[in-house]
Amino acid sequence: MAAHPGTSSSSFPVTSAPAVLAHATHARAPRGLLRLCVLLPLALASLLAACGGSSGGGGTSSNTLVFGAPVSLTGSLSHEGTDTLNGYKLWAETVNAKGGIKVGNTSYQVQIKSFDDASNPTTSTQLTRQLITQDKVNFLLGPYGTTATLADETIAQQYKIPMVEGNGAAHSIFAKSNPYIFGVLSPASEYAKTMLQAALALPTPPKTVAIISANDSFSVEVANAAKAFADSNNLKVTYFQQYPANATDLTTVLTALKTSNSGGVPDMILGSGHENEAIVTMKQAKQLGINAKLYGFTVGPALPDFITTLGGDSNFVLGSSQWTPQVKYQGQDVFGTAPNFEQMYKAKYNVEPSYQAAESAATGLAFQFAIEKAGSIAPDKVRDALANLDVMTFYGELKFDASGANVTKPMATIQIQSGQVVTVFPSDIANAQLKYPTPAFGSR
Amino acid sequence: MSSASSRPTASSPSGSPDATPDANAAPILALDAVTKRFGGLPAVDDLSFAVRPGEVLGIIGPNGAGKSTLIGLIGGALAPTSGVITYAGRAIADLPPHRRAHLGIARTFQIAQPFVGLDVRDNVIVGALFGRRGLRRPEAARVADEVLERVHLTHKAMLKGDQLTVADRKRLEMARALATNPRLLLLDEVMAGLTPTEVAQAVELIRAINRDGVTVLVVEHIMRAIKGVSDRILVLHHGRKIAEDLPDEVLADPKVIEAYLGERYARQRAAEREGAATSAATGAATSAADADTDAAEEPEWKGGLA
Amino acid sequence: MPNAQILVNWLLIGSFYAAVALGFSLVWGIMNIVNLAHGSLLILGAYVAYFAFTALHLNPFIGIILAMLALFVVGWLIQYIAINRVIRAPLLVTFMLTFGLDLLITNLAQQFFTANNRAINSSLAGVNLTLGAIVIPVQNVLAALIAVLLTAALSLFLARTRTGNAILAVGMDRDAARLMGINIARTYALTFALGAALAGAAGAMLAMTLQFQPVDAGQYTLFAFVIVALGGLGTPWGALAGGLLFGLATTLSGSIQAIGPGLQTTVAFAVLVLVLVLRPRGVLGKAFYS
Amino acid sequence: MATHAPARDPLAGTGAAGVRRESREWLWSLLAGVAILAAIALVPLSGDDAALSLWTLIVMFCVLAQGWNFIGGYAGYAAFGNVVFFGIGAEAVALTLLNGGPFWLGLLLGTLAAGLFAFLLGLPVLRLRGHYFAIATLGIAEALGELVAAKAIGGPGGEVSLTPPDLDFHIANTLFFYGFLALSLLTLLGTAWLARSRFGVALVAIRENEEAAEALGIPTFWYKVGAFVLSALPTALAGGLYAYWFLSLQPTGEGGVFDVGYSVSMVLMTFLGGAGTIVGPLIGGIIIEYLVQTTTVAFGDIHGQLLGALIILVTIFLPQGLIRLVRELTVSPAGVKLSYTRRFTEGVRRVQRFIASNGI
Repeated sequence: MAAHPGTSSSSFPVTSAPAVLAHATHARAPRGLLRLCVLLPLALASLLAACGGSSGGGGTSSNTLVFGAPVSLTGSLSHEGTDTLNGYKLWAETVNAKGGIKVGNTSYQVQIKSFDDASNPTTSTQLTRQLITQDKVNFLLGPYGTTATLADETIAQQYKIPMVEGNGAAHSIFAKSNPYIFGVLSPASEYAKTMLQAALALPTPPKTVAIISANDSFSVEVANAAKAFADSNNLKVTYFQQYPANATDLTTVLTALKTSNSGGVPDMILGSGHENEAIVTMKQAKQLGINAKLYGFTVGPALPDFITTLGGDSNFVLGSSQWTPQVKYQGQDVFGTAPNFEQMYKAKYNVEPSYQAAESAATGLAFQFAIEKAGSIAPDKVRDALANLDVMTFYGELKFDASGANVTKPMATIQIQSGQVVTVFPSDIANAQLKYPTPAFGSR
Repeated sequence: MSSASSRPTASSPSGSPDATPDANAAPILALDAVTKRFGGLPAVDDLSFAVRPGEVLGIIGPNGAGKSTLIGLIGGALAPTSGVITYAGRAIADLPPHRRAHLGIARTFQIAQPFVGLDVRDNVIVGALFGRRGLRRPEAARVADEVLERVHLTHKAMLKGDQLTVADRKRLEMARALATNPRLLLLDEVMAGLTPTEVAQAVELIRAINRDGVTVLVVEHIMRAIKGVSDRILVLHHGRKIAEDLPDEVLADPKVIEAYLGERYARQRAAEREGAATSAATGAATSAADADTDAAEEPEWKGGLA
Repeated sequence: MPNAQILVNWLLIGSFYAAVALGFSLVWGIMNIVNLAHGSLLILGAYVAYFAFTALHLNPFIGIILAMLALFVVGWLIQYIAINRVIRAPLLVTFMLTFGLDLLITNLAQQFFTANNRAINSSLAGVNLTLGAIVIPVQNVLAALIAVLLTAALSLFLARTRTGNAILAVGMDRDAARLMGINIARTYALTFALGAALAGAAGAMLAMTLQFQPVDAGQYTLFAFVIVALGGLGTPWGALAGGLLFGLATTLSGSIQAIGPGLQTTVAFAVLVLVLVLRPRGVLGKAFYS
Repeated sequence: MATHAPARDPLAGTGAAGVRRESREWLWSLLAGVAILAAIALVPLSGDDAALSLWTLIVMFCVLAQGWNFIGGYAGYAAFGNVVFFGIGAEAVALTLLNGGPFWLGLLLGTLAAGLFAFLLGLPVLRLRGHYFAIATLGIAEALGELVAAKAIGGPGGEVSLTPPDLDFHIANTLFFYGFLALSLLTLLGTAWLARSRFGVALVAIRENEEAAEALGIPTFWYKVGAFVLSALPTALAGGLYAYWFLSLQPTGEGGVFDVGYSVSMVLMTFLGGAGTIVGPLIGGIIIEYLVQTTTVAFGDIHGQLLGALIILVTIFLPQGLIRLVRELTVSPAGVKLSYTRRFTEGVRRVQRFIASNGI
C-alpha cells in the first residue's frame, strides 16, 4: 500500500490497546518518524522537480507544431474528455504518418500537448495559460464542455492564439465577438432540431412531444430551441421540464410526463442533457411502464456505452449526432471518408468512434488546412485562414461564420437498431430507415 | 444581595431550621418547586430550598439522586422542566450559563473539563477574562497567578490541561471558577478521588474561600469531608429532598441512614470485594460508575426496535 | 392515479436511499466516523455485481451477496491499514482521511474500469405489476425489500448476537468495552467491514435498478450523510426513516407543480436543515455517545 | 463533550516561560506570514503569465483557508459549507456587473450579503455540533447552488459569462493578483489580531471545551456567530474577486462557485498547515494548491490517486499540521535547557506519541 511507508509496520494494533500504547510511547525509537521526516520532503522535492522538468520539456523544435489541449480525463466529464483526446491524438498520428503539415517547403510534425483539467474550468484556464506562456504551444485545441470552452476562449483571445474547438456548442461561446474561437460543430440550436425533423418526416409523424432537460445552460438552450421548433411545426409540447444536472432519480419527472398528453403518454420523449441522465430516463421509463412511440436524446445514444449499459432497451432510441460513421462526405483530408476514420479509430482504440472523437479530430483538420492555406504558422495568418476556410472533410464541411460557428454542416439523427448505431436522417446520408413506432419495453 | 428582600418566600415551606448565623438574611439562591425530567424520569423532583448568603450548604445523596443535575440547573447547563430558580432576587431559570457566570455563579464539573489545548495558567486566565469581573489581559494574568497560588498549582502553571493528575484537575476546576470572582460557588464532587491529605487541603481551601464571603454549595459523597465543611446539609434521594438540617442532625436522621448510607455502604462493600483496582492511582477520572446518571450516558446504538 | 404512483415511487426510492445510508449509519454510530469514502465503496460494490452479472452470468441478487462479501474484505483492510490509526483523533482528521480514501478509490476505479456508464440488465428488469394506472417494477420492489431486510437483520444482529453486543458496547464506551475484554481494533474492523458490505449491497442495487460510473461516488456519500442526519443515529431504523424522509422530500417536492423537479434537491437540503434545527439528532435520533 | 471534542494534546509543549514563548511565537508567525506574502508579491516581476495566474489561484485558496480558519480552526466548528460565502460573493459581483453596476459595489454587496447570511444561518445551525453542523452547512451550500441553477439566476442554468474589465489583460490580471494578495494580508493581520484578542481566547476556549467556556462566562453562541461571520467576509471578497477575474461562472459541478470541493480544500489546507494557527492556513494553502496544480501537469490523469494518497499520509502522520510540528521539534520541556539535537529528538518522540494516541 503506497499510503504506508515502512514507518508504521510495527504499530498494527493486534495486541491489546494498552500494550500498543506503551509500545508506542516508550519502546519505539524515533527512527521511523525520522525516516518519514526525511522521505516526505524528498518526495515532495522530487515531485516538484518532475513538474519543473516536464513543463520545460514541451518546447518547440524547429519542425514541430505544438497544439495545446486542456481536456477532462478525470471528474464528471472524463468520459467525453477521453474521447476528445483520442480524437486529437488520432489526428496527430495520422498527419505525422502522412508527412506532417506542409508550409511552403517545410514539413511540420504535429505534437499534442495535453493536460487533464479534472473537469474543472478553473483548472482548464490555468492549463491554457500555461500551455501558451510556458509550453509555448503554437495553437490551441478546445477543452470538453461549454463552461470550460467559455473560460478558455477568453485566454486564447488575450494571447491572440486561435483556438478551434469541437466540444462546446452553446451560443454564448460565439456571442462574445471573439475572433480567435472557431467551433467545428453545429451549434446548440441544431441538436434537437435534427431529431424532430427526422420524426416529422415520418409518414405518420408523432403529434405530441415531452421535452425534458438538465438545468445547465447548454441543455436548457437545446431544450428551448427544441420547443420553439416543435411549436412552429405543429408538434404539441405536452410537457416541458427541467431537472437538476446529473440527477440520479427522474421518477417524478417521468411520472408527471406519463400523463401529460391528456392522460396518456406523449408520442415522443425528447431529452436534452447528459448521457447518464439519458440512461436513467430509459431505465426508469421501463420501470414505470412508459412506452412512447419515439425516444430521443441529444447526448448519449451516440456514445458506445449507451448501448452496452442499456442492452436491448437502447434499440429504437434516437440520438442527435454531429457526425456518424455513415456520413458520405468525400473529404480532402488525411482521413478522407467517415468509414476510413472509423476503421482507423477502431484499430487504434478498439472501440467505435463517438462523434466527440470525430469532431475533435476535425478541429485538427481545420488547423491543418488553415495552416497550409496560410502558408505560415503565424497565429494571426492562421486565424485569418481559418476565418476564410471552406473545405470538405470526412466529418463534413468546415466553414465558419463571422462568429466562428460552423453553420454549414448539418447534424445527423442516429438510431440504435439491433444494438448498432445507424444513421436515419437526413436521408442523403442515411443508411437505414427510421424504425417507428417503438415497440413496448421487452419486445425491442 | 442588594434587593434580595423581594423574594424571601422561596425558602419558606420546607421547615428548615434557623441554624446558620445569618438566618434572617434574604437567600442568595432559592429553588421553588423545581423539577427536571429526562424523558419521563424526574432527575430532580419538586425540589425547594434556599441558600443563605455566606453559608456553606452541603448536598449529599446516593448515586442517581440528582446532585449533578441540580448543579446543572443552577449553573444553567440544564433548563428546569418546571419551577423557579431565584438568585439574588432575580429569576434566573431562563438565563444562559454565561449570564449566570456574569452574575457571580461559578461551577466546577464533576468530571473535570479543562481546556486541554491550553496550559493551566491560560485555563485560569479564561475565567478571569470572562467571569464576573471581565478583566483585561494583564490584570487577568495577575488574578490567575494569585488564584493558582491559592490552589497550589503555581508549579504546574505551564502544563497542559490533560497532563494533570486527577487531584490537580480538580484544583484547576476550582481555580478557574475562583478566577471568575464568584459570589456563589457550586462545587461538584471536587473531593472525589482525592487522597485523605488532599481532601483535608480541599476542605481548608473551601473554608478559606467561604471566609472571603463567597457562598458555597458543595455536592459531595465523602461524608467526612462534607460534614467538616458544611454549615447545613441537604439530602437528596431520587431527586427529592429527604432532609435539610445541621450536619449532625442530618447524619443522625434514620431516613437518611436508610436511604443513603445503607445503600452506600452496601455498594462500598461490593466495591471492596471487587478489589481496590479503581483507586486514584490509576489516573482515571471518576469512573463512570460513580457518576450520576445523566442523559448524556444513554447508549448511542440500540439494535432492537424497542 | 398519479398520486398512488407517486406513493409507489417514493417507497421504492426511499428504501433504496435507506440501503445507501445503512452502512454509513453503522460506521458513524459506532465509530463516530463520517465515512466520506462510503460512496466509493458503494460504487466498488456496484462493479462487483456488474462483473458478476456480465462475466459470470450470475443472477443480480446473488451479485448483492458477492458485493457484500467483497466489500466486507475491502472494508476490513481499509480499517486495519488506515482508519485504526486515527480512530481517536478529532473529527476533522477522520474527515480528511476518508476524503483521501475516497479520492484514491474513485480515481483508481476510473483508471481500471474507465469512466463508462454501466448497469445490469437482467430479464427481471422489465417485469412490472400493473394495477390500473399504477406500475410497480418487481425488481425494484425486491431491492426495496432487501433494503428493509438488511435493516432488520443488522438490527437483530446488533441486539441478539454476542458480536453485535460487542459492537454496541464499543459504540457506547470504548474504554469500558476494553475493560470487559473486547478487542477494540477487531470490533472496529468488523464494524467498518460491515458498513462497507452494506455499501456494497446498496451498490449492487444501484447497478440493478439505475446506472453508475466512478464519479457518482461523491453524490452517494452526500446522500448517505444527509439521510443519516435526517433519520438520526441510534438504530439502523434511523437510516430507513431518513431514507424514506429524503425520498419523500425529493419525490413530493418534485411532484408539486409550484416547486418542480428542478428544485427537488434544494428542497431536500432545506428539509435537512429544518429537521436538524428542530431535532438536532434527526427524526429517530438518540442522544450522542459523548 | 460533543463529537467535535478536540484532540488531547500531549504534543503540547511543556515549554518554559510560556507567555514569552507564546508572544515570541505570535511575532514569528506574523513575520513569517508577512514574509511569505512579500515573497509571493514578487511573482509578477517574473513576467510569467502562467505563474501569475497559478499564484493568483494559490493566494485565493490561501484566503479561503484563512477565512475557514476562523470558524474551523479557532472555534473548532467543522464548517463544510463555507463555499456558500464564496458563491454569494461571486454571484453578487456577477449580478451587479450584469446589471451595469460597478465592480466595487458588487464586492461590497457580496460581502454584506455573505456576512448577513452567515449571521442568519448561524442562528439555527450554530446550535448544532460536530458532524451535524458539518452536514447542515454543507446542505445549505448545496441547496443554494441548486437554487441558483434552477432559478437560472444570471443566465440559463445559473451560468454567467462576464465582460472583462476594460484594461489590458496583463494589467488586469496583475491587479487581481495583488487584490487577492492584499486580501490575504488583511486576513493574516486579522488572524494575528484575533489570536491576541479576547475574541480569540473565547473561540479557543469554545473549541477546547464549549461547556466549560460557557460556564466561565463566555457567551459562546454569540462568539460562534461572530466567528462564522468573520469567516464569511474574506471568503465572500475572494468570491467577488474570483468572479471578475475568471469571468465564466457556473453554480454547481466541479469548479462551480458553490462546489463543495472548495470547502474541502479550505479544510485540507488549514489542516495541513495547522488549524487555529496564524500562518498555518497560508502555508497549507500554498503547499496544497501548488501540488494540486503541478501534479495535474506532471502526472496527468493519475494526479487524483496521488493527491488521495498524499491526503491519507498527511492525516495519519501530520494530524496536527506543519506549524505544530515545527513547534514540537523546537521547544524544550519545562524549565530545562536542552541542546537543539535533544530538543529535536524529544520533539520527535512527542509527535510519535501523539500519532500513536490517535490510533488504537
